[in-house]
Order: sequence, then structure tokens, then C-alpha cells
Amino acid sequence: MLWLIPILPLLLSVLLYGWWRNAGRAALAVSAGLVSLAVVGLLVAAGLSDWSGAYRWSETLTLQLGLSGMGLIFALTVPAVAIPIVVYAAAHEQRQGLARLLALLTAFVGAMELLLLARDLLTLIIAWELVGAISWALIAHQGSDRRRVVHANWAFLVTRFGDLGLYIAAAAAYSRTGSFAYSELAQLDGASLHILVAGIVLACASKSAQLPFSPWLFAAMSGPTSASALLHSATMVPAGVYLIAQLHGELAEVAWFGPLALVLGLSTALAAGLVALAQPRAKRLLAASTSAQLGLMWIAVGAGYPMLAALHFVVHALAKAPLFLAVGVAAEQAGSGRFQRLRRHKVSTGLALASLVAALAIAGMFPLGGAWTKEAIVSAAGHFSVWVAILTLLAGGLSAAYAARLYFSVFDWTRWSHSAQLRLERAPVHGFAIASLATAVLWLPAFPAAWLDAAMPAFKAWELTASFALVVSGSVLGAWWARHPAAAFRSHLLINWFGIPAIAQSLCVAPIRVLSTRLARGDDAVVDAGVRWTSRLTTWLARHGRGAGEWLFDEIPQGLAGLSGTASRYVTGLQTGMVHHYYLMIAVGFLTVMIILAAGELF
Amino acid sequence: MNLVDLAFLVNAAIAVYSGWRVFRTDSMVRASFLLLISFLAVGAIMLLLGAVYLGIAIFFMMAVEMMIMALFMLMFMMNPAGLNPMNMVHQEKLSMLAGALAFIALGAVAVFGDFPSRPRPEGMDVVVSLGRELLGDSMLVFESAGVTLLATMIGVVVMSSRRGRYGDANEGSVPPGLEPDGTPADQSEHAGDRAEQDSHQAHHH
Amino acid sequence: MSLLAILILAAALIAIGLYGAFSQQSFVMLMMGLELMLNGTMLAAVGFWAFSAAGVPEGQLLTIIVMAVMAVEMAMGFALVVAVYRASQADVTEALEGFKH
Amino acid sequence: MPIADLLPELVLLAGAVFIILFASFSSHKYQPVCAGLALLAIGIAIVLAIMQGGKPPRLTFFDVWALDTMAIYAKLLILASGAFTVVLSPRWMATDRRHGEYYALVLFCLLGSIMMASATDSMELIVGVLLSSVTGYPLAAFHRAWAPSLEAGMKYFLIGALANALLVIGIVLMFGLTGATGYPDIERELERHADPVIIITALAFVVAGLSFKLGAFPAHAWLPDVAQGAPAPAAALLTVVPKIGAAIALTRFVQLLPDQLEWAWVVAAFSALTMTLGNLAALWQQDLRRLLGWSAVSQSGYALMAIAVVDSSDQAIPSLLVFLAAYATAGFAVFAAVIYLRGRTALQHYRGLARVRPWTAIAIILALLSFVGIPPLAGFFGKFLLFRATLDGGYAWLVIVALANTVLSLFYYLRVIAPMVFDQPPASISNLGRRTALAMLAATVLVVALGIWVQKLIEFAVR
Amino acid sequence: MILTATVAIPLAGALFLAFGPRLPDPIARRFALATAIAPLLLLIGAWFRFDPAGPQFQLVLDVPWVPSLGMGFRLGVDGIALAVAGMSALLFVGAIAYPVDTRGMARQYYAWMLFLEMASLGLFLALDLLLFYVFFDLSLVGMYFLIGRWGHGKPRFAALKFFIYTLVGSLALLLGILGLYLATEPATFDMRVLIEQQVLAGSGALAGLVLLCFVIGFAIKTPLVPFHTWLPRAHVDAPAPASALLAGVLLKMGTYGLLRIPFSMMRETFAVWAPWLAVTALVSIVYGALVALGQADLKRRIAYTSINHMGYTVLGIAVAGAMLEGNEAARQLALTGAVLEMVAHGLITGSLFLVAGSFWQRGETYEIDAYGGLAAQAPRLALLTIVAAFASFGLPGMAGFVAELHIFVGTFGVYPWLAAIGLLGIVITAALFLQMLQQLFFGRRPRRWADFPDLDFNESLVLGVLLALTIVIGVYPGFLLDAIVPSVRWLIGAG
Repeated sequence: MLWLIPILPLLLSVLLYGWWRNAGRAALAVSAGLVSLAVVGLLVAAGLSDWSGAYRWSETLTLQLGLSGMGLIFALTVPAVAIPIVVYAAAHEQRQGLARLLALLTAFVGAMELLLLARDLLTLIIAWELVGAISWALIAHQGSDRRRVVHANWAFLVTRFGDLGLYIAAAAAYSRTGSFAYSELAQLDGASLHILVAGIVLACASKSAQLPFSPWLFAAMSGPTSASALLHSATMVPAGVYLIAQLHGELAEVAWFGPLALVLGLSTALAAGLVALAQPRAKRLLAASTSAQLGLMWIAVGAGYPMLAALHFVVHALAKAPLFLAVGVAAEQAGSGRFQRLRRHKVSTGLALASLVAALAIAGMFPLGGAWTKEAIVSAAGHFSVWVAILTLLAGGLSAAYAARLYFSVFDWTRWSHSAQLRLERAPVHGFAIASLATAVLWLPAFPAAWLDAAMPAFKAWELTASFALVVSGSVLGAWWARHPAAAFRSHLLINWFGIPAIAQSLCVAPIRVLSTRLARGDDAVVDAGVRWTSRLTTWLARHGRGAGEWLFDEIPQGLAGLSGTASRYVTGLQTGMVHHYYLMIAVGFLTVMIILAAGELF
Repeated sequence: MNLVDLAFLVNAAIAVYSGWRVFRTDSMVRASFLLLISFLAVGAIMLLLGAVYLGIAIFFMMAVEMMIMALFMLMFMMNPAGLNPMNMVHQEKLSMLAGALAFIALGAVAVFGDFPSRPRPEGMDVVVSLGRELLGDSMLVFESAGVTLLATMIGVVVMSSRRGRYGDANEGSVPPGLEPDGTPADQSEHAGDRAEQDSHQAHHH
Repeated sequence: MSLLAILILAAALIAIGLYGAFSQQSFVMLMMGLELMLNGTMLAAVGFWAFSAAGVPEGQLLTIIVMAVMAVEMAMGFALVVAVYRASQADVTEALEGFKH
Repeated sequence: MPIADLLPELVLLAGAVFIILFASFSSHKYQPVCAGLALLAIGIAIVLAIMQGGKPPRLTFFDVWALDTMAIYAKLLILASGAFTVVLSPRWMATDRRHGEYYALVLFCLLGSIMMASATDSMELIVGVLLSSVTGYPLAAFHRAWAPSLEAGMKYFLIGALANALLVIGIVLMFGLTGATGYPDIERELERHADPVIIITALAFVVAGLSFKLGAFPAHAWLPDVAQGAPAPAAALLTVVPKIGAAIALTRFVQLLPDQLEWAWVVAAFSALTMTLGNLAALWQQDLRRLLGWSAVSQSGYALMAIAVVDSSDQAIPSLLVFLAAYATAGFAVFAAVIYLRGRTALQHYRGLARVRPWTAIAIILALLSFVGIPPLAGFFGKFLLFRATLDGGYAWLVIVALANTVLSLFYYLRVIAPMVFDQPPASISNLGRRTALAMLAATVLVVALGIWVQKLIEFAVR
Repeated sequence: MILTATVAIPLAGALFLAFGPRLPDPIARRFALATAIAPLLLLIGAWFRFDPAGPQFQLVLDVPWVPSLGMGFRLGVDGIALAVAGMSALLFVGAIAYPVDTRGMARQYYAWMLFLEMASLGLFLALDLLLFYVFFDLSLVGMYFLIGRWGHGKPRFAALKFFIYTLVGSLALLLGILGLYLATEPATFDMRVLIEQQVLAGSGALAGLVLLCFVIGFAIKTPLVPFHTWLPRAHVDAPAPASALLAGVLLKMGTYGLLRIPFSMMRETFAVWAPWLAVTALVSIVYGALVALGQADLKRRIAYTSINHMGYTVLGIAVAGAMLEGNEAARQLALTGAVLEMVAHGLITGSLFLVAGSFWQRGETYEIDAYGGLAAQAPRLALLTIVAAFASFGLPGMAGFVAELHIFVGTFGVYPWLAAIGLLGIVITAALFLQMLQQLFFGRRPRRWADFPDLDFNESLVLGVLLALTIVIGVYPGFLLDAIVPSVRWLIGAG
């Protein structure tokens, strides 16, 4: 039964595609939203009645689905976030290819559900790669612009490289336990456990855009706005965090997992924060911010609080999605996503207000839920060391700064205006804003721990204080920069993600490309030449020799044929047409017999 | 050294010398007579060995054959009487070498080869034993040889007679034409083609 | 007169014949070389018959067969020489150069 | 006198004599009747030869003549080849005024080859070689008004005369050593007394001599010339039939030799040399018949493989026989195609044949693929059995050489096939009539049928 | 009987087309299609009659052919043969149905196609070693004429090179067969007997040499680096359906043979040399992928990915044979994967070559850079190509993924490092296909393709069916695995 949940959207996306191609926008919005709503409903039903699913491939392999507490949080968030986004997409995106876009978004939800419900590594890999492939299709959606396709390829390849980790992890698990199931992972020990953890970390880091894989998120911005919104908030990127959170118990068996996750998360949060702050483009700022926020989630997992990471995921999803949508609308009106241009355009008041809520959530401003999860993460980090906590606080400050910068650059109240258009587009953004506001319930004392049946770190006063101070100062700084763009610090290194893409280009892509071109040329020139040089010799001989020019000469097979060809000329040279030469040949043959026989006698 | 040995030596010397002179004379007619002398000397040695029938047979056969040969050369060949100096040899050094090697090899076989020593019994009737053999154990061989001679005669007549039963023996003795009433696939044409293609190909490359 | 002497003589005749066959351009001379070889062979056969085969009649018959080989080959050879000469006035091996390679 | 043991041969002889008489006393118009007569003689001989089969092997005529599987098998092969030759000849020879004698010579040639195959006496061997040679020369030179034919015949003769002289020397030496000419006697004597110096020399002479009939190195030079220059039916005959006789003769001869002599190495080395030489030389030929001649040289090399292991593998003789049968059928199929196309021989004249004359093209393609050894054609099983025997006999390197040669040979066979199939055809291609076509198709069917029913062939060869 | 008919019907069809009445072109095509569908239906029937729980070889036919050699007309199937043969039969239907320029010689073209089908199916169904060889060689002949006569570019050269190069392989195979055969007592070519007897076990160097013969023979056919240079040439110049068959069916003969003969019949020796074979396969995987990435020619690129994919298959086989006992689960997985990869590669690469053929028919060039922006112009072509490409680099939900996952996981259990390195291949193949898609379908459309037609009904149907089956296998591999796994388990010796 649990299979219904991923299959429904996947199947419907295909089935409805035909109809969607000719349907009106309203019908599109309603039907696409209903699909996601149905997923929510199914999830609720599943959660209530304890569904499970198993699908047999062969006598040794079975695909398993299951639903856990944390899985349910993620699984519910995805369609919930998707509903407004598909409505937005149906209302707002270009008509051409809209049906395909919606189908892909719906399928995206289905694939992500499969990922979240998977209870074994095989199912997980399937979902994991499907999500990647659909994201490729989404990013490449407007394919007439070749750059977008290049970006899609780039994003896909980076994440696929990470997927190798998952393959290795799965193989390690299977070779040890004879099964892919999560439930069997506990049996692992020794080398195979280390391999498993390393593989999973690799896969998750690349999927959730942690260092050094973060830059692919920039490439992913080439998709339509709705695709970016969904990809960043709910479907693709959080998968990495989900997996380490879900498998935290097994992963933590390895001593270095926690510190590694912490280091990865922290460094990404800081670096991405800086990168976001320096971006001249709104969407890129949001992309970098996604990396940074996911970094915070990694910190949570690394510190031993996977459920906290889940909560931050929810909060982040609810805030990030509307920001994308709103910025998308604004950028469209301005004709560019550059702050320079955005700053000169009016924005719709409703949109701006809603964005304010989202920006505050990203900034981690009390009393929004985002603030609570951030504080909790800081506290969790504090369990490790004070310094880690302080660094995490700094990361929080950075998020406040870039959130403020974004907000004041795009939605500064000095440029608000009322516009009658955009009603349908606004509704999803407003929905998100309301949901974001609702996350404030997290501040209710003991609420999360009690509800979620998971331990949460206790807050410390100094951390709260410092955090608040940093958020405020960060916001001020961000706002000031937004108002005074000339003073904003700008660094090409930061804008370009510390040059990681360039490094990857020169260390990885370019060598492979050169290697492959060389090999491709060399495959003819070198490998074939091993057999072909002889034919060259023949060509030469033929040109300079006497008996050249057979009509089939073009057709000498490379290789020994060449040698044979040469030998052939030599042999036919023996046939001189002169009988006395033939007589000599007989004499030679006679001698040969004598020599062989005499040798046989003597030795 | 008895008389037989002396006769052998003399005949041997004649056989070798005249054999050698065959290829050292200017005239084919002379050459054929020298060959005849060589054969006669060998025949004489055979007689010395007691092979009466064979020796005589050689005398007669070779005498006839050489006469035919000489006539033949007079009839057909150029330079019949050695009027012009004749030295038509090729690869002479190599031939010398081949001859010398052959002599050394066969001589070595003669010297080092361990042939069984089973001399012919004294007083056996050589000719009678041959006759018994011919009509007894080896009759098939002998008959086969006869058949061979018959076949040879047919072949020789086919190849050499100038006039056939229906006119010129050789007229029309060609392969069928590539097209009915056309010319046969001419062998020399291919050589021409090849040369042509050679140049074409060389140009091409 | 011993087997050795006969065989040496035969070897000499064969060697001379071989030389002739290898070196002569003219068909007829070449054939004379071959005849000389067969001549030596016959001598050797008779020598074997007399000294190492206890005079078995096969020895004599073998000699006759060699003689037949000689006669038959020569007869056929002359016929061919006549035919070739008649067709293309060729009487030396070098004239046969139509077939190469 | 067990005359009955020679009935097939006597029929041939009688046929030849009758043909001569008939040809001499009938008008030009009736000369083709000689073909019918020859065919009749061959047919009767085949029936008689088949009747000889099925009895235990024995020697007859005072140990001069063998009646064993090898002999009878070879006899049938030779006779069947003769029948093909005769059927292919009348139209080809139509303009020749000595048409009649041709068939007599063909019958004598068959007789000579049968003698070679059946002889168990070295004198009989000499006579057989002589008969098949001395009829072969005029057959090759039968187009007396056509220079290439005469040249082929003359060269055939010049090489043959030397080779036969060498063979004779070798046999005389063997006689000197053993005092005998019959194989059973020679074998017995050699067991008692085998002086290496003499026997090595004798063997060298015999091998050099028989290589001529076999068309193997070192006396192979005539083969391409005859294949190219002789009247095409005679060329088919001369590239196939003497080879069969000589292969059997050599097999019989080497079996006499003492084991300590490394004769097998000689045969193996010559086998490798011959096939490589033949294939290499065939590689760039422009003339189909010449190419076939060279290919025939290489086929001799394959046949020698079996002879090399005749003592070390009991599979050798059956494999040799099957191989020869496969070779003969394919050889006749492709020569028949050449004859059917009126002697068309330049490869470039075969362009597009597959479209104008598909059946002829099929005949050539199947025959050539059979030479290569593509299953399930007859040639495949021939080669397969050869390889099996050779491996079994411990000559793996020879098998590898043979395999490499097979690849080599594919190249030049494809040089024939490719333009036939892939090129554009000329306007028209004339042919030589229905009877030739029938012979061609019959041989082609045999190429396939002998492969599919190879069991019969093998059964007959191992009996 | 059902298997005999499977082989006989295409042969009869081929003979009828070649020598029967001169059918007009469209009729010849329809006749060929009908003839090709028959074996497919028969094999589907065989599929249902096949009992996975039954003996290893089923539906066996054993008619003596050359009893004195121990050769018989022996046909039979296990799950592996059935899967591969079924795939081949389907691909033949597709290839015959796919439109192609027959240059006015439709009868001959389809006759050769059916002849090739006879040889291919016969090979997969053969239970006799020599019969296997017969079909192996016949497939060369069929392909030679198809390439040489209906190819483009330099077809004759390609055909010649193909024939000669692969004949070398087939002769090496023959030598190996002889080596195995001579050791068998009593002499027989019956595969069942040979598998049971394991005749060369314990014979040291000889067994090694025989194995070498087999491996070289099949490595040329598969092809493994460095015996692969005939492949791109043959592929590029062959007509598209022939390319599809070459990749989809003929290459399988190499891996299938490897599995059927040395793997099964010389387990002990195979285990000794398996690591080397695995390394060779790995080289093929990485090298094939890298070289494919560097190709600017559509068909060459696909051809090289074939080398990569066949490398996976060989890797799976090598791993499965790497030891005689122990680690059965992983080895079974690897071998199952190898078999699946054969099926998957046949369908996927077959489709890709057909796609390439469609490009050629429309644009007369295989240069990838010559195309661009065709997604909007030819959406069906774009969609099917994208699906095929994704399937080819192993996207889950399609057959290739299932196969490659099996192989990786299995390999990891035996040679972890090889698995890890081999994994790099799937990134590179992804890169090369994505780059290809980007160039073909996205970006600006050159003006010359303004009236580039989309796939017609026939093309769409063929590709659609092939790719649908790819997806079915990817989603529901159970139906294949249920037949394959018992056979595989039997071969591994685990069951």
C-alpha cells in the first residue's frame, strides 16, 4: 500500500501530461495541486494505519518501503511545499512546455517520496537517481538556451559523482549482510562500516550541496523559478540531509562521522554565507543560502540531533520556497535577477510583506520557527565545543546579513506598490508566509521534544543573547549594504564560490576531456597503430615498390594484413617466371629437408 | 688392378669427361653426340657389372635416341652445327655450386653410407631372372610402364604433329572467347592492366 | 671396381647433369642435363643391384623403369619443345616469361 | 592373376584406347561423343570402385597394388573429379580439332593418379607419377595455338622432369639401402638396417620429387601457371587430381620410415611453408585462375598437415581423405564457374556478377567460403578434422600457423567476393551453356551437401 | 521442436526471399517482418513452457549430426539462453521493421537479415559446441554482406575488417574448442557433458592455453580492449539496423560464449585467470567510456559505449567465476547482472543505433555538432533518444540500472577495488550522453534542419516498444530474474 504514495504522482504525471497540454491554467493549478494533496492524504492515512510495502525483484532482492517518524516529517513537508509551488507554476510559468513542467514537478514529488519512504539502500539509490534525473530535466526545461542545458548537465554530473558513494555503500552493505535493508546495517562493522559511512557522506554531501560540491546549486538555478523553489526547499537538496538524519544511528557507529559532518556543515554554512553575501544576483544569493542552511542541518546531525535537522528542514523549506517564488516574480518584472536592476523596480506590496516573513525566518529572527531551530543547532554545536558554537553563531549572523541584503535589495518598502495582477501567483507565497508564521509554535516550551519524541538540546542564555545580537547586527549590515550597494564588499573569489568550479574544471573536467579526446584520437592512432604500422609500411612500399596499386589497396585491413601484404610481394617476387629460378628453389627445398633431418639426427 | 678395373676406370673417365663436355661445346649436335658417348660408357660399365641386358639396351636405345635428337636439332633449332659460338647459360656460378654440392652430398652418401654388402651371386642368369620378374612379381609395373608409353605416344602426337586429320592440327586450339565469337580472356592483357593500374595507383597516392 | 667407385661415378654424372639442367638456357641442352642425371641414376641402380641387393631382379627392372622415365620424359619434352617453338619461336627458358608472380 | 582387382583401372584404359580409336576414325562433328565415352568409362569405373569397397584392406599383384580404404577413397575422388572435368570440357574444347584425344589423355591422367594412390611398390609409384605427369603436360599445353597454354605446359614439363629425376634418384637410393622396391620389403629391411645418411638423402630426394605432384614447396611453381594458362577444365583437373594421388603416395611412403627419423618435422615444416607461401602469393593476384592456383598451393600445405601426423594420430588418414574430398569439390565448383563464364578470369571482370548471374556468384562464394572453412560447408569439416588430427598428433604450432593462414586466405577470397557482390555489374556476361552450368551447380551442391552429410564421408574414410 | 522452428523459420524465410519469387520491395519487407515475428512468438511460447524449477537445460532437442565426431544438432535453453535469445528475436523484429534504404535490393537485404537471425538465434540456443561454432561463423558471413552491401562511408573496408578481425577470433575459438574436445572422453561436443565433466580441470598449462584461446576468441567478438578496433569502423559504416544488431545481438555472442563455454566448462582454470579477465574488463569499462566521450561522431560514440557496457558484462562474468567456492551470493549477483546487462544492452544500444540511423536518414551525417536544437522540432525523437540515453547510462527504472547494480554489488563482494574504479564509468557515460543530448536537441537549431522531420510511425513504434521493454525490465525485473537466477545459481554451483 505504501507504494501508492510514490507511484501515484509518478503515474499521474505521465497520465495527466496529455491532458495538461491543452488544459487551462486554472485546471492545471487545481489538478496538479490535487495530486500533491492526494499524496498528503495518503501519507496521513499511511501514518495512521501503519502501512508498509515490499516489492520482490528476485529471490535475493526486495525493495522495501516504510514510514518512520522522521520520514513522515520529511514526507509530509514535500507535497505540502509542492502544492503552492505547482499552483504558482500553473499560474505563472511560460505556457509553452508548462504541461511538461508540471508533470516533472509532480514526478519530482513522487520520486522524492520514494526516496523518503525507502527502507533499503537499493530503493534509495533508485529514488536518489530518479530525483537527480528529474532535476536535470527541470533545469534543462528551457532547452533552447544551450547554457541551461550545460548547467543541467553540470548539476547532474556533480550529484551523480556523489551517487557513486551510495553505490559503494550499498555494495559494502550487501557484501557484508547479504541485504540492502536499513535494518540490517547495524550488523556492519570494521572496514565495511567505514566504507558505508564514507559512501553515504559523499552521496549526501554532493546532494545537499555541501563543500566541495556546493557550486552545482548555482548551475541548478537555470531552471524555471518553480523548479528552483521545489528543488531547493523540499525535493532534491534536502535528500542528503534526510539520509544522514535517517541513518544517523548507523552512521554514528563510526567515530569520525559526527566530527566530519560537523566540519562539513560548519564550513559550508560559513563559506556559503559569505558567498551569499557577496552575490550580485538574487537567485544566486538564495542558492548559496540553501547550501548554508543545509550546512546548519549537517551540524545538527553531526552533533547528534537528527530530528533537529528535520525540523530545520521544514522551517527552511517553508521559508525558502516563497522567497524563490517572490524573487522569481520580481526578477521577471525587472527583466533581470541582478540586484542592480531589481533595486530600481517597484514590487507588489503583498508579495513584499510575505517575503518579509520568509526573509525573517531565514535570518533566524525571533519568534519565527527558524530562529528556534537555529538556536537549537547552536546549542547542539555547543555540546562539542564552545568554538563550534561560536562559529555556528557566526553562520547565523551571516544568514541574517544575506537575508536582509536580499530583502532590502528586492523588496525595500520604499518601492512598494499595489498591483492588481499576480493574484494567483501571490496566493502561494502568502500561504507559505502563513505557514512560516505558524512555525513559531516551536517556541512553545517543550513543544518539539514532547511532540516528536526526540531529545532536543537545551538552550543556553549566552548563546541566545549572542545569537540575537548577531542576527540584529547582521540584518543591519545586510540592510545597509542593500541600501548602499557601492559600499558592499565584493569579491570575485566569493562570487564564484571560492573558485571551486574553476578548480573542478581544471583538475577534473578538463583533464578528462583532454584525456578522452586524446584517447579517442589515440585509439585510432595508437592502439590501432599497433596493428596498423605494418600497413603504413606497405603503403610506403607500395608507393615506392614495383608491384603497387592493387585496386583493393584501399581495403587493406589494418594489421597483420599489412605485414602479409609486404610478405606477399616478397613471395610473389620469388615467382619470377624463370624456370631456372624454380630449379634453384627445388634445390633449396632439398637442402631444407637435409638440414632438418640432419638436425633431427644430430640433436 | 685387374682388367675389369682398368676398363671401368677408362669408361668412367670417358663418361665423366664426355658428360662434362656436353655443356662445354658450341654445337648442340656435338653435345648430343658427347652425351651419347657418355651413355655408351655407362652402358659399358653396366656390362662390366654383369647387367648384360641393360647394357645392351642402353646401347641401342641411346644410339637411336641421340640420332633422333641430332636430327631434330638440325631440323628445328637455330645454330645447328655450331657454326656460331654458343654460350647460352644462366646463373652459371650457382649452377656450378649446385653441381658441386650435389656431388659432395652424393659422394658423402657413397663414402659414409652404410650400404649392405650383398654381392650378386656368381653364375645367376641375369636375363632369365629379369624375364621372370617381368612376367611374374612385377608384371603390373611392367604393364603400367607400357600403358605409360602408350599415353606418351598419344601426347607426343597431339603436341607435335603439324597436320591433323582435318587440316592444320592447331587451328582453333584456343580457349572459347569471352563473348561468343570473341577473343579469349587474354592473359597478357592482365599484365597490361596491372601496369596501368600501377601507374594509376602511384599517381593516386 | 667397387660399389664406392660406381657410386662416385654416378654422383659425378648426376652432379654434371644437375649443373647442366641448372645452367642451360636452351630447352634441349637443359634436357640433356636431366638425361645425364638419369644416366648416373641408372648406373647407381645397376651398381646397387650388383653389390648390395644380391642381384634381385627388381634392380634390373628399376633400371628399366628409369630408362622408361628418361625416354618418356624426353619424348614428351621434344614434342613440347616443337609445339612451343612452332607457336612462338621460343627455344630458351627465358622466352617463357608470360607468367610471373 | 587377380585381374578383377584392377577392373576400374582396366575400364579406364579400355575407355582411353577406345576413345583414341573412335577419335581417329570419326569425323570432326562426332568428336564430342568422346566425352560421352569418357564419361561412360568413368561411370563404370566408379561403380566398379565402389564395389571394391567394403572388403578388408589387402595388397594385390604381389604386393604392388593396394586395395585399402585410402586407395579406394582416392580412386573415387579422382574418378569423380575426372567426371567433372569431362563434363566441363566439350564446350570449352569445341573448336579444337584434336578434341577426341583430349579425353583419352584425361583418362590416362586419372589412371596415373590412381596408380600413385594405389602403389605399394616404389617402381609402380614412379610409373604412376610418370603417367600422370606425361599426360599432364599435354593437357596443360592442349591449346596449341595459344601461347599461355603452351607456356604453362612447358613450365609444367620442365619442373616435372627435374622433380621426377629427383624422385627416381631417391628411390634408387632406397633400393640401394634395402635391396627392395616393394613397400612391405622396404619396411622390413628398414627395421633391420636404416643407415641415417642414406635414408636422409633418399627422403630428401623423394620429398622434393613428390612435392611436384602435390604442388607443394619446393616444386610448386608450376601450379599457378597451369591454373592460369592451361585449358580451364584441364587446369581444374591438374590442380586437384595429381594432388590427391601424391598425398596418398606420400602418406604411404613416410609410413615406411623408421620412427627415429624426424621426417614428421620435415613434412610439418613444408606444410607450414607451403601454405604460407601459397597464401601470401595469392594475396594480391589480379587473375582469378592464378589466385586459385596459389590457393591450391596453400591447400597442399593443409594436406601435408595430416601427413605430418600420420604416425602419431590415427585420425590423420581419415582427415586427409575428407579434406581432399572437400578441396576437390570446392575446387571444381569454382573452376566450373570460371568455365561457365567462358574463362572470365580478371578479378575486375567479376564486378557485379552477383546481380547478373546470381547462381554463378553463389557457386563461387560458397566454394571460396568452403576453402576458408566456414561451417557448415564441406571445407570446414575438412579443415576441422585436419586440425583435430594435427593437435592430436602434438603439432599445435602447425595448427596455429594453419589458422593464421586461414585468416590470410580469407582476405584474398574476399577480394574476389567483394566486387562480385558489392559492385555495379556490366551490361551482360556471356556463358558457356547449360551443361557447364549443371556441372557447376552440382559441384556447388556437393560443397554444401558434403558438409551437411559429412558423416557419410567420414564413415567411408575410417572404414 | 519449438526451438528447431525458431531457428528454421528465419532460415526458410531467408531462402524463400533469396531464391523464391521476386517479391516487390514492400511485400518483401512485410514478409520478412512476419517471418521475424514468428521466432519471437515461439520464444515467448518457450518462455512459458520453461520451468525455472526444472532441470538446467530444457526443451532439449538432440539429433545426431556427425556422430563419429560426437557432433549433434543439439538445441536447448536455460534461463540465460532464453533471455538473450528472446531479446535478440525482439531486436530482429525491430531492426527489420525499422525503415532503411535498401537500395532497390529489398529482397536480398531482408534475406540476409533473416539469415543473420537464424545464425544468432541458433547460437544462443545451441547445446553443441561445434554447432555453436557453426552459427558463430555464419553470423560473420551474414554481417559481412549486410555491411558491405548496404553500408555507407567505406562499407567494404569496414566489412572486410570486420570479417577478418572477427574471423581471427572465431579461429581462436575453434582452437579452444579443439583443445577441449580432444581432452573429452568419449569425444563429444555436447555442452551438457562438457559442463558436467570439466575435462581440463587440473591439467595446468594446457588448460590455461585453451582458456586463453577462448578468451581471445570471445574478447575479439565482445570486444574487450585492446581487441576492439574493428568495432567503431563496422558500426559507423553499417546500415543502422545492422548496427543495432551488431551491437545488440552479435556482441552478445562474445559474452554469452564466454559464459557458456570457458566459464561453465573450465571452472577451475577460469577461476585462476578470472582476476586478469576482470582487470581487462575494467580497462574496457573505463577506456571505452573515456574514448566514447572524445568522439564527435554519433555512431562512434555509441559504439564505444558498447565497449564500456560489454566491459561490465565481462566484469560480471569474471567475478562470478573468480572462485570455486565461497561468496556465492555476490558471485550470483554479478552473474545475474551480467546476463541482465546482455539483455539490457541489446535493447538500449539497439535503440540508440536505430536512433542514429534515423539521424542519418534525415541528415546524412553522424557529426554530433552538425545538429542542434531539435527538441522542439522533433519531440518524439528527442524524447525517445533521451530515454534511451538515460537508460544507457544506467538510470534507475530502466534495465541498464538493474544490470549494472547487480554487477557492481556482486563485484564489490569479490574485488572491491575493481568495483570502485568501475563505478567511475557510469559518471563518464552519463557525461558523454548528456553532452550528446545537449548538442543534438538543445540550443539553437541550425537553419538547415528547418524541416527536419520527426520520427514516423514505424520508427516510433519500434523504439517505443524496445524502450518500453527496457522500462518494464527496470521496474519489474522479476519476470526475467525468475528465469535467470536459477540457471545462474546452477552455474555458480550454489544451488
